[in-house]
Amino acid sequence: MPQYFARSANTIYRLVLFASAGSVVVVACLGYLIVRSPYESMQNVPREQPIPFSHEHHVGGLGIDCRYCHTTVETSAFANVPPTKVCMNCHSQMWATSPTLEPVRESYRSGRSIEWTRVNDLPDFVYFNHSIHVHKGIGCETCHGRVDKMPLTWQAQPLTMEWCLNCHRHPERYVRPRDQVVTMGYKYPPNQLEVGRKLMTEYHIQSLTSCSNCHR
Amino acid sequence: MNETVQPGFVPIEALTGPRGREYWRSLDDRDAAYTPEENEQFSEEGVAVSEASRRRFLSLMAGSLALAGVTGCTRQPTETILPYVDPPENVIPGKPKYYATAAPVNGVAEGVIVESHLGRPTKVEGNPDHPANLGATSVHSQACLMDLYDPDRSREILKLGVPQTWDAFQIAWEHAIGPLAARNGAGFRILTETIVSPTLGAQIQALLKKYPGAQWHQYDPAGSHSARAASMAAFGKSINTYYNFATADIVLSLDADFLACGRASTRYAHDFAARRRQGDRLDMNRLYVVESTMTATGGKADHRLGLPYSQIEAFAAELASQLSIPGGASGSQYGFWTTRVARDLQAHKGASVVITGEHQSPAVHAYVHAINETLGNVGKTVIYTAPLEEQPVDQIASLRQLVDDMKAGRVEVLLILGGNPVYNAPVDFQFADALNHVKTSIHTGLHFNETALKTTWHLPETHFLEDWGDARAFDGTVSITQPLIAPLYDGSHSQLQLLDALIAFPGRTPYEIVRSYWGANSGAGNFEQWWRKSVHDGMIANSALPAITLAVAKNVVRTAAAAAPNDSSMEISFRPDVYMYDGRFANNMWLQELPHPMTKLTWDNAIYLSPNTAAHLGFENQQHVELQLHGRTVWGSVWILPGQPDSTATVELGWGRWHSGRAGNGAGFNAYAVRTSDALWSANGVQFRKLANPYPLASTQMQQYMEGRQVIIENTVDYYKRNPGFVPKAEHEPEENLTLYPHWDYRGYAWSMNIDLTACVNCQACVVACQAENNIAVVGKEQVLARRAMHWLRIDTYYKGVPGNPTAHYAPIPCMQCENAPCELVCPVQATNHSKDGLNDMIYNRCVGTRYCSNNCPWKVRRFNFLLFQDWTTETWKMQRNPDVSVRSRGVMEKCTYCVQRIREAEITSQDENRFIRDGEVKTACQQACPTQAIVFGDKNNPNNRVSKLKAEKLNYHMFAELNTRPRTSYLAELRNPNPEFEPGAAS
Amino acid sequence: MMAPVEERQRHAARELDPNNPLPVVAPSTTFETVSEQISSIVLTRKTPLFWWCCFGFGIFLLIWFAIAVTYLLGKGVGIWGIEIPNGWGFAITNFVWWIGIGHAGTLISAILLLLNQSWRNSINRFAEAMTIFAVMCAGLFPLLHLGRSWIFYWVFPYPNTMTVQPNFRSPLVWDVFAVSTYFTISVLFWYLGMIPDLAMFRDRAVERWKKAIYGIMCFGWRGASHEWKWHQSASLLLAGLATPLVLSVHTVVSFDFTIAILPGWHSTIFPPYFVAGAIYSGFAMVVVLAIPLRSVYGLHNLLTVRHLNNCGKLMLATGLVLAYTYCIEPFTAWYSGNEFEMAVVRNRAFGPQAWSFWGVILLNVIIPQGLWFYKVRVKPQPLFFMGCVVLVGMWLERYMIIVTSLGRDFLPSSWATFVATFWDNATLYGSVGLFITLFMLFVRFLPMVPVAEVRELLPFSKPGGGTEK
Amino acid sequence: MSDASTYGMVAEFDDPTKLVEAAREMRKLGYRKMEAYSPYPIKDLHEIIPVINWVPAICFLGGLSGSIIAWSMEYYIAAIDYPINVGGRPLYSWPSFIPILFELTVLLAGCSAFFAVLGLSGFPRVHFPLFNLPQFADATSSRMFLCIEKTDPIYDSDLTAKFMRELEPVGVWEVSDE
Repeated sequence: MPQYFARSANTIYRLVLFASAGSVVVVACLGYLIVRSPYESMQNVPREQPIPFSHEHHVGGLGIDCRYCHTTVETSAFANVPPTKVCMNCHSQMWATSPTLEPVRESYRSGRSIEWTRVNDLPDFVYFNHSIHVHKGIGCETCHGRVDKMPLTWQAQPLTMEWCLNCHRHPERYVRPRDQVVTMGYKYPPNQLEVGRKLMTEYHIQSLTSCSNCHR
Repeated sequence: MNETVQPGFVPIEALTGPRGREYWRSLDDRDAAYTPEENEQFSEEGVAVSEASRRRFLSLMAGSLALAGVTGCTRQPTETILPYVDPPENVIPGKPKYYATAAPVNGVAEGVIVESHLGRPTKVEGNPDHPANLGATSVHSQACLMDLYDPDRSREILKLGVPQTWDAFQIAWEHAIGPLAARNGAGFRILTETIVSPTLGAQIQALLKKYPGAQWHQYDPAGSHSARAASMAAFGKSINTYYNFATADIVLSLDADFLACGRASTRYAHDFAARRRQGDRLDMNRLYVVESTMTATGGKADHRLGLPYSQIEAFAAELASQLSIPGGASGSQYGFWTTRVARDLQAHKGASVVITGEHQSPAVHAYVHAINETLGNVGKTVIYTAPLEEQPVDQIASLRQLVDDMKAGRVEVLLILGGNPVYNAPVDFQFADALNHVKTSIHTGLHFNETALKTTWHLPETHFLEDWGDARAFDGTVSITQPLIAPLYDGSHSQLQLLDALIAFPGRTPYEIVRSYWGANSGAGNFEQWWRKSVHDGMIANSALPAITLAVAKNVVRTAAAAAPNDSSMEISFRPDVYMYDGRFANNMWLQELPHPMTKLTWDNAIYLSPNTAAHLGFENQQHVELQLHGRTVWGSVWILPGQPDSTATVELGWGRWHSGRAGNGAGFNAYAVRTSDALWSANGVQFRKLANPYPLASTQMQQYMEGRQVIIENTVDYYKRNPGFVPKAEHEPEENLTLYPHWDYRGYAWSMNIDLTACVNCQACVVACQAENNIAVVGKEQVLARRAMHWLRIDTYYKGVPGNPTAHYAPIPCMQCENAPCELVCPVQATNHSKDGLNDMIYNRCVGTRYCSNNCPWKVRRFNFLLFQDWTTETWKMQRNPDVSVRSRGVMEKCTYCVQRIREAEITSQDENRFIRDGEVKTACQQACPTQAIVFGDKNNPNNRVSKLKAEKLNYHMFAELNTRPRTSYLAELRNPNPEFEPGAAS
Repeated sequence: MMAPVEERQRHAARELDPNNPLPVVAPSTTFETVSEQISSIVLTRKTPLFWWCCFGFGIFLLIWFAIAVTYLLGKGVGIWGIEIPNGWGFAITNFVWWIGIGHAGTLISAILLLLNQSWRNSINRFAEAMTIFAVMCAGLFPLLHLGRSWIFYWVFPYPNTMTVQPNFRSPLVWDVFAVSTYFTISVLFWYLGMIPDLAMFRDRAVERWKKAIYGIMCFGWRGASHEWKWHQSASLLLAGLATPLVLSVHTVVSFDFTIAILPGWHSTIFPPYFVAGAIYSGFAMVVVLAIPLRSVYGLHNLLTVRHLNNCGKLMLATGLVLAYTYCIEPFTAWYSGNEFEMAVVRNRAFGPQAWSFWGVILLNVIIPQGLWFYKVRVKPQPLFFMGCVVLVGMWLERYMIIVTSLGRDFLPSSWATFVATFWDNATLYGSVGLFITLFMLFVRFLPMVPVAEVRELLPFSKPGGGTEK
Repeated sequence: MSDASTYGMVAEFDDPTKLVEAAREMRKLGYRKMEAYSPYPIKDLHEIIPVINWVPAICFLGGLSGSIIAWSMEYYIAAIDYPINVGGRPLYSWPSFIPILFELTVLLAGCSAFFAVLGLSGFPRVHFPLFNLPQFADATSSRMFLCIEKTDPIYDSDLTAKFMRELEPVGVWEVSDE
């Protein structure tokens, strides 16, 4: 019987062909979705910290200004994490005995730093400068999100190059008055675009997209 | 360190109270032992240079996970942040601070300002106020960081190789010195190098007061022995001589490489170049060089005469007689030269300089004194002062006496403060053997070196960036050196601290010592204020030694002339290496890989022979030979050096160390092995024997002739006067707007550079500065041989004319930053392209490594990481890295970026202050280091900027303009000022 | 079933007689014999020792290749002799060489098809196979020569979070598209032609599993007249497309050099020069493969002396084109009056690597002149020798072009001479191993002669063309 | 004997001339639904058994789309998406866009031609009624077959077989699709 294939073979063969062709597409799309996913950018993941420090409480609750702790944000490329001393300014009185704060006191006694886990981390070949962004009226919130609503801090934005360029190409969409920089939950005016353009001229904001602006 | 010490570190930009000692304390605690976590701490706050994490990151990439590149930045490895517990005042994480101090270079101090990122000294710049360098730097002060962070530094007190404590040493000391104390310390000797630190000098004197029977010996292998002998002969006392080239119309150098190496060369080069530029270069000074080998200075000469070492004196004698100085030998061997030079010198009485090298014979030095006096230069261009040394002595005699006493068993306790006599003492002294006769020998030093191997005790010293001290500059100006970082290693002490402990245990801290000394000697009304100012400025105001006037003794030259060697056989001359000096820098990787000015050799010294002599001896270049001198031998490779006088070999000292560390061990050959006390600088009767096994030399430039190409355009000043527009337009150079594609127009800033070829003296300071600023890797001899050296900036040395006596020409080659960049066009992934301000950006993290850009670069300025060249593992080197520049890993192209990190920093600062960047506000590392200010950088869109003005000059030209790449880097053609009388037809 | 012995002898006797027009296929061949002859090689006959030797040798080299590549990826391209200024060395030389070899196949199947050269029919199948494997080898090198091979895909445009895309002005990107297109089209063309023969295997195979495999591979081809219709028109279209493609590929490869401003590279003569060279080496490879195959598998009746003769002639012709460009290069250099160009010409002839230049002249120009002789073209041994000579010569030519221009460009201070390392050679010979292995597998499992097309050549294949028996 | 499962009447020939003759004859007799099978293409059959050739059209469309995709991609990426100054060249430097334009055109044209053949011939189709006929195995090597399909309106087992036998075939069979 020289008929080597059952009639059904035709259908199966075709199915297999189309399936394999299709699977390639599917895999490609999946990969693409993954690299853009919060998983890849480690977005929205509250990070474990040695001390369960709550921005929600300190910023939202007590309304402490960002710059009280992150002192160098206006002057330096780097927005520093507060030294233990700054914590102790208050916590030598408040909650002076609370066990959760023991690591702070321990650090202050021993002089060994508290090991915080980094939340917003750019690749090491990217050079970001806080002072200039703050100076040009880019709100903390724009990149760090509603910190005042974060019991444990997480990364609010993807921090991908695409995301950076988004703003660098159209600063007018995101710029806000300097005095509003540290405001949380700032409401952009309905005519943000023209306001933005006005601020751009006022603050001499250029759209910087040259590679060496961030990569050196 | 305990509470009572560690005072104010006075930052250059702000005078602040004596604070921040906690900061240093905390540093100190950390520095004690290095664990990666500690480095995390430093690096983390210092913005992006989190080395460990970058290492992880890059290894991740190297691990080639597909997604790594899909996003360009993969999932970040978890990093930790370690904030200060109690922050030091006025330290802003992410902003570097600058402190003034002074670096010891060639035995004298050079004022420097050190950039510090959170307590890590990362870059050395010159101190603009300091007379020794006026803001520029020498290669040595640039490279001193490599010594500070040298992983091979000795870390702990050792007795016969066994770790000991500081207290244990004290007890041992008491044991050793106890019996001698009864005899006023007879049998106790101190051996130091030349001491130019007032405080240290005082300390030694104090120690000697405690032990009157003790003796102080000094030995510096590359010290100014001849100069001292000559001044003793000429003036009956030892003096210090320095020169003022700013007002010297005529300079005659008798074997002095004063522009590129040696004491105060940075200042000299600065003044010389300034004088050369005078009056739009039309009123140029003239440089005659008579020398025994080809040096960078010789290459700059308007007239150069190569003579064997011994003949320099004959020349000097003839010149003296031409100037009718009694005692001048009226030969006519060099009549053609001497007559004309003499005439030229006489025409510029009081405005000329005759200078000779430290390594020349006392006789020549004597002649030079006499000639300068006759020409009335003394007090004008030649300044005599009291000696810089605390106690000038005949060091050879001093050492000989010590050695004799040691051999005779008259020395029981020997304290060797620094130095390395076992390695560099005259070989006939057999210092090592002599050491065996000493019961207790103590050696202090940065490294556990050859001498430390032989002594019973070794004490690690602190680096000058780690401790307090002071030192004199070439003109006597005193600098108080302040530490930038607490000592990296607990075991280390400064010489001051040690001596103080020996005088009265436990002794004071260096800070107290220096402060108390000056408290007694400053003579200032308000000492606190004086102190703060001096420390802040990096020098003590008008502390330069006053000029003195002396008369040269009548018979000096005759007596000197008597001692003229006269031997026709092959001659050898020694000189301290341009970079290794006397060998102390042997383990400094930057200096090891720094190409020598005239040969471009790295990682080796060589036996320099003239083309004729080599041919006559039947040597190819790099022939491995055995050098024999009076029964002693060393092995080395021959380098055929254009301009080297015939029948004389020149070798550099300071190589062939066998216990210096990973870099220095076995690099080059040890010329000290044939150097005897009676022939310190030159000897006769050297012979060579060919060796079978080859020993290749790693040069970064194998082709030193221009092949008739228009690389360096040069001409004489006279010619320039007659036709100012002589600089030719390159053949086939297209018209400005002869193009199908419209030119990109650059609004705002347009960064560009201009390099003055007349000014460049090939000192290579820019090359090291670039390396330090941009985290450029050291690749090692193998890779240099494979033509993979990584220097972004190089100085090409070309020879012109007859190989016997050519002229040399220098061209610093950075990236030309072409507007029509050929490299960008061919990059498949846009890893290199143009920024808005016209910079030729190179984005390392985008590079896939096709090397096409390098192929297409006419200047071949691009450098490729063929292997993993960066050292990812050595903790101390991580501390040196500049946090503002990415550290490149394997498989990535890199190149000069005009120090874009500095440009961007300046942009941000100016924007924060709502202004434009001022001219000269951004200095590239090379520009900042350059002693002659040959490199000028700025925004060419603003016609008032210096760079724009220079580019407007008639001498301005672009290398290979015919390629129409429109480089941003342009050159000023080289001008020389030869004496018309040297023209063949001219009347003699 | 082979043709009877005396028949072969008669045939052989005729082959060497130039006055006699040579038949493309030996007269004795019939539908049945040719079908049996080809299918038996794969389906029934015992695998000859020759095959095992070649295959073993291929595998041996392939293992070397694996080692070399592993070491390369672990250590970096620094294990090769490349440096600054010689940023490209063996890798790109090999790439251009392989790509060049990969030209004959498509040329034969496409251009000769359009030119209606019926003699092509019996050799085009393995020539195309050779093309595909050569392009595979070629395609590896641009990947391997990257400093960071693992992100090679950045040269493809695709949506990414960097929003940075390839630079379409760079010849390297053109290369990526050219080579991948060329590869794809060649594979399709090759496979399309193979479908009827796979069907034949299906029908002639004895074991059921073989029937199954070939059955699947041939999609169920039956030889219905409409299938043939579409099949032929597709072949014709592919041929039409492949013709400009085959010319474009090496042109684009030559752009890698001409777009650069380097003296010795930046020259308008390169595209034709490269294409000629490619065909030259391609045909060299064809004869080097054809001659052993035909004797081992007794294909004298299909791969006749006529084929050898024509290949020889083509080699001679393209070789002369090359000779011409070798002469014209110095001329243009001199005529342009460009000092750098002239320096390169001098350097090639008398510089430190002059041996490569004179080697090229000897191997590519002087020795191949022997092809003027009829006997050299039709006698297997000398022709085989010529093939080898040209292959070596063409590799050397690419080497010469790359290192002599890079090593001594504009600025004398950066001049240096390229020195190959052990690993350079390991990768080169390793890639040869890859090629041999793949080709041997092809010979063993696929129809190396397009039987269907040979049938058309048989005298009685045309209706009314007389009967078979 | 003809039944539901019958596929058609098949005649085997050992000579292209006879096959072509036979095909012509049968067509004269009014048969339309017929198909000839041969181990190599026989031009004459194409007139006798006509079929519309879509391949060139599909190929052209493929090529056209290739050019459009290539050009628009290059223009968008180089000039719109991220306009980068590369070596001072204009953003839209069309001469450098040509090679890729060409390559993509060829690529898509070629692929569409290939898949057109598969599609039009209804491939893959590994099960086919005629494979039931043992002799049909020679169709790919040396023999030719002519098949009148049962779907032909004037198909009649006996009559068709009778006609066919007159065409001096090697043999005639009725093939069923079982």
